Amino acid sequence: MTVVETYPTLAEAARAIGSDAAYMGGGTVMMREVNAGEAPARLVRTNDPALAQIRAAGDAISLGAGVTMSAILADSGLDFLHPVARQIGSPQVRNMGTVGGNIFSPHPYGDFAVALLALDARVTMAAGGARPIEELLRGRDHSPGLVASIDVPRPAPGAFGFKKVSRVKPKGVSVITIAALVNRTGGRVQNARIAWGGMGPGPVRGAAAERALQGQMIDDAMLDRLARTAAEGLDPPTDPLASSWYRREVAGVHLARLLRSMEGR
Amino acid sequence: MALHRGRGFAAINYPIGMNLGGDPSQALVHSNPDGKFTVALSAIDLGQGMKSVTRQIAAETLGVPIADVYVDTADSDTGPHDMGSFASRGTHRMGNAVIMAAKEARSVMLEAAAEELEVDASDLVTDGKGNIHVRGAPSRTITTMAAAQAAQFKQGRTIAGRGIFLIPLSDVNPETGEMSPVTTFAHAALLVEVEVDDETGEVAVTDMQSAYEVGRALNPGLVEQQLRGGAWMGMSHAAWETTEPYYPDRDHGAVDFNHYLMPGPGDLAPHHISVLERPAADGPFGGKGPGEMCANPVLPAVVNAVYDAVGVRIDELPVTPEKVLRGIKAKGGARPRQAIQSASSAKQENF
Amino acid sequence: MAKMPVTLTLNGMERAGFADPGQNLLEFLRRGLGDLSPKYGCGQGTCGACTVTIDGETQLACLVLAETTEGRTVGTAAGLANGAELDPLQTAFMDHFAAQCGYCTPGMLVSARALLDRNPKPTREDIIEAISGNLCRCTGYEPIIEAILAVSEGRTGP
Amino acid sequence: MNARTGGFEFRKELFADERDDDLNEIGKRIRRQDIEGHVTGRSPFYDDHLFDGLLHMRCVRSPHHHARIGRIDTAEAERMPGVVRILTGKDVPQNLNTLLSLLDFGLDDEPVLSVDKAAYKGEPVAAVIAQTEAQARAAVKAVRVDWQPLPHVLDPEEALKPGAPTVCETYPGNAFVYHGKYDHQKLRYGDVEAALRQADHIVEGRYQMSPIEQAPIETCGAISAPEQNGRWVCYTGTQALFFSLGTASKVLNLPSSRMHFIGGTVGGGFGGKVDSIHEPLSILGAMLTGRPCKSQWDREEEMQVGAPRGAERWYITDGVMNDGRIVARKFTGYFDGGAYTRLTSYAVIKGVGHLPGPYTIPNVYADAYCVYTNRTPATAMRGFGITGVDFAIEAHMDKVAETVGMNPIELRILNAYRDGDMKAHRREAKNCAFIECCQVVAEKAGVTISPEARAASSKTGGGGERARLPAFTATDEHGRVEGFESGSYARKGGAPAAPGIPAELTPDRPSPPTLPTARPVETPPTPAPAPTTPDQEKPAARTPQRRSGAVRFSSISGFRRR
Repeated sequence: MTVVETYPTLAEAARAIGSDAAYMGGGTVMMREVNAGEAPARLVRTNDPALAQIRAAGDAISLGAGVTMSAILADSGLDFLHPVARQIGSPQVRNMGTVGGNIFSPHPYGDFAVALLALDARVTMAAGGARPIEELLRGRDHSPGLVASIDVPRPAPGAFGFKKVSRVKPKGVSVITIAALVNRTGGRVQNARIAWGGMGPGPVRGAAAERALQGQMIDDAMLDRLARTAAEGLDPPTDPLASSWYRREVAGVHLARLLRSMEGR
Repeated sequence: MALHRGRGFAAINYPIGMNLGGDPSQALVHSNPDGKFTVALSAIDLGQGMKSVTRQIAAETLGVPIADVYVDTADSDTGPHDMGSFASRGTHRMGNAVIMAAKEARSVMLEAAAEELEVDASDLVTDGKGNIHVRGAPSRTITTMAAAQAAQFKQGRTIAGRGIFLIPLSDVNPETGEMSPVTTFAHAALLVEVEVDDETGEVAVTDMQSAYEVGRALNPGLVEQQLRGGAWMGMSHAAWETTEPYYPDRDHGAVDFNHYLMPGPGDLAPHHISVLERPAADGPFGGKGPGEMCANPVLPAVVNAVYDAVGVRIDELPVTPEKVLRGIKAKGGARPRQAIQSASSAKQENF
Repeated sequence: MAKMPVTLTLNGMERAGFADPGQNLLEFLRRGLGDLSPKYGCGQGTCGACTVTIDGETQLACLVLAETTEGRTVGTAAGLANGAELDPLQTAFMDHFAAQCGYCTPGMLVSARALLDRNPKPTREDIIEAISGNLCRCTGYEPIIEAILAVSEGRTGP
Repeated sequence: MNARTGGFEFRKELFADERDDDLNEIGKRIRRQDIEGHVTGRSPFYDDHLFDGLLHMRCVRSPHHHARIGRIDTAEAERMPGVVRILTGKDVPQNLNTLLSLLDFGLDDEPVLSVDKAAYKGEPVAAVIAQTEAQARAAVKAVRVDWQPLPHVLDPEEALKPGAPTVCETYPGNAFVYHGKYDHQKLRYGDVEAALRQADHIVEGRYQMSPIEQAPIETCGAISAPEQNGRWVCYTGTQALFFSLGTASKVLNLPSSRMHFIGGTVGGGFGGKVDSIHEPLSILGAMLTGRPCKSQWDREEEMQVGAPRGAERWYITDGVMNDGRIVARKFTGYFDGGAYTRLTSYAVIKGVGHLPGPYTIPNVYADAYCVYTNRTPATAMRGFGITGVDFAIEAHMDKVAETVGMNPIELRILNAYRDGDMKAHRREAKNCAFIECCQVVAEKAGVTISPEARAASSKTGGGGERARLPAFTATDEHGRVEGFESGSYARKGGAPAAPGIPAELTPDRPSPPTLPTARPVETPPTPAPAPTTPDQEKPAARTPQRRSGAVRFSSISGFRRR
């Protein structure tokens, strides 16, 4: 039996949570557990209005953890995130699901977190302090604390791309999700960030792809090479959507197609 | 690095009703004093339109307007025995039972009218609009309401009827399989067009052209619901669905609609349907049952189309991108055949 | 186990009931308030049969805690008609044979109404997107899309 | 996407002389009777019936593919909040059934709540009844079962090999027994081996149809409650009201007159709502608690515990001449029935009666098996018995067309069955329209076919030579099974059961004391004479060689075994 505790502020919720409770954001993942009788005995939530705030100062954007996908889609200043938010769940789920919740959503969910990983977002915790999203994602299964907000640097025009491969149109869940931040100096790629969903237990960086891109001009020959090697070092899961073998086979193909489309080819 | 278009064809026949017979359906029809009819059944409407099609059959047989008939189902205290809604038996079996019941009720109604008009019941006809008149003399007329009132309050007649339809159970010979399975077959043919991505193995169904022979489209709206929905389901069985994605391994069975794959509204292919009607001698107004057969030709048509597109035979359903990709890799690349192209359809598109 | 009083506005009327801890809005609407139009299809947020509006936005009642709807405005398919007068979408669904078993229909209509309320002239693609969270197994999608298009284009009759 | 929506093309010119198109209501696109209820959300599905004090029932299920059941300890669960009662197999009056026993088809092989062992993952062994669904879920977790896992088998061909674990003790060889005699259903028509030797080409194939979930958006379930006068009312999503009533009557040992079933408005079925799982369980719950009781699958159960259409594997060998004529077709089919029979045994016969598809082939052979494996039992689903083999046949036809270098539509028309042709089950074809469907699609899709194929007709060219039974049919006794008595589709030794629903159920032990209302079953009335057969297929002109073992099985309409 699940008891729900609602607090007026995030800070109070964070103090109350303890080790026997789970935090509930938009509910799209947690309520399913509640319905199935699989949720912890205590659920903690908050009505803190600060969580739903979107703040933009120049290219520094801060998303409250409780900002919904629909709120992002309704904000014209967040246009670079629209292709991501539009691909999350169904219209109903986008009205409920939050940025903070997406970070903790298990495979095959959590496509927004894949984008945040590529964008090198920083996460501000309720307890104070900020850390790279990559670090938080690595430890997300070990009670890392509550998220207050996420700072997302706005990418240079054309530098960010996102692709979700799914079997069902228009709203299937992810077979593979790819987010790519490709900055260039003098036409050559510098410090690209490639993030994968569906290619590991959660969102992961694509080290092999990033290495292959480093210092390169993007042309057909380079993309063909990238397509062959991008999945190296990754250990994708087998699930009802696809096998590990299949994900590995096509990951590079989809990455190359994404980069090609970002080139306008 | 290409999308390959292919076309696949398949055609089927489908047995209507429980295969070996022995599956009776019963119906009761009776009139209120004002000439409005109730049909009592125990059949199930699970979306196929049982209530609606039996209502039309009863109205047609009684010779009254559709608005004067209401079908009540399924209450075991009032609806007589029926085997159920499965095996494409509903329309065929229950439709016949309703005809029998409605005919009996109609004959009482006409006898009541005949007594009021002082003519022979065999000289009476219904106009389907709520009137009974003498054949060839439309002015000598009585409403069905007046006839029902006369029957009820003056003549002491029951405007009611009972119906049953049964095809007796067939023997099956253990040695040869000789049997008398169903008496009625529906038919279908379908040509499907697909696009296959030779780098990802993804298959998109882009067009369907079909011909369905349904005996008689008793209500074209209901028939279309079945044919469109059923063909979608066939497409789904061909390329998306399974409870056990790695059969016979039982691991990774889907437990929700995110993992149990079915095509979404964005996967719909245009479906151009032609309906043929060769009435079944023992079907209600010739009707067969379109509900199951509509899906069946799509499954083989899709695998045949994939072969046509890339030269890969997928003999295990569903046609997942993985199976197609493995096939393409085993062949060292796509081997388009395009054996049943029409003049305009053959082309290969590059990204 | 203490029940919580919940007061909300349901289809324009103030309604109140008691929710169990952890009870979802779907169960609360159906068993607590007697509005049976939202349907249970999965309890997982994957079928859309329980689609309702909360403060004008479509949400999945099975994924909403009943207690969090205190003071909010909830709309269901039962509230689409204006008294005896059906919503044009309801009439269009009837004329276009856009329901078979009828189980997804209430949720589908709530999604369709929400679409037309914010976008009276949707494209076919807009409609596909708007109903993508409402599964129709019968299916169903083609006549449903056509019925919604017919309303947006002001067409009446089949 | 520019799908043409609404409407279809009528090909009224075809078969126009066989039809009366001048009718008042038939043939009209009239609104559904139930449509206003659907669009207003007022249509009464089974779960839309509200009861004060409704109890919720949820099952304890096997986590193993195959395991012996040791002790079932419900003590802790019974003390949990809201728990009213926990049922196990001993609470079920007649805890063994087979769905088609109402047609005297097959042996009782499946418990309602398993007692000795579980033969598939998800098999129910206990049912918790509690005040809320959440309480029932919590208590299910607290029921302790001593499981002793057993070796399991998941592939049907593996299951038929010697030494495979026995899945269902009723059929120790893991195959349903047909006619008390064979471990498969045979079809023998002509001499396939001889014809294959003379064919120009041999085309072989292996086809695997996947298991499919019916996936109605409304999950299966039923709500039962005490009604007045010692009766129970059951609101149900069944696809077959009297099937469910008969099944409940049997397993509860309760006359049908004591039950009131209400349904008929169902949120999709597609075959999955024939199995009648929830009706007897919820009635039993209502009987034993005196309160309204709901049994309903959640979506996860619907997908993995609810019976799918089982997988099928078909091997086909065709003998084909250079001109495209198929002279021999041989099938071996394996239906994966899962752990218990449900409806698979019947689907096999339906499939065999359908062979060799819509074609006239002079030599046909089939062995079709209903196989038990340690997975969820299979049951009906849209096209059951036909969809899988049609997939195999029509995928195979494409290979045949390629082998002989022929347009696939022409190949089908060349081999198509026509009015008057003899089918492999030894009845004449009539009312055919297969050729015309092929022609219409070829025309619409712009596929060029030969003048002969265009001129072909279902109404001409059939019969005559094509109506003749084979001069010789090769038969065999392969697959003979001992220990079953000939005389029905599957019968073990012992006196035949009495006809009708309740008499078949005569319990071999006293009713449990927990059912104070149970009464001796009533003897059904003498069966009425059979009505005349409406337009049945003409039997074959020539008597087949052997008819031993052929039976007519009793059904609820009163037919008797002869």
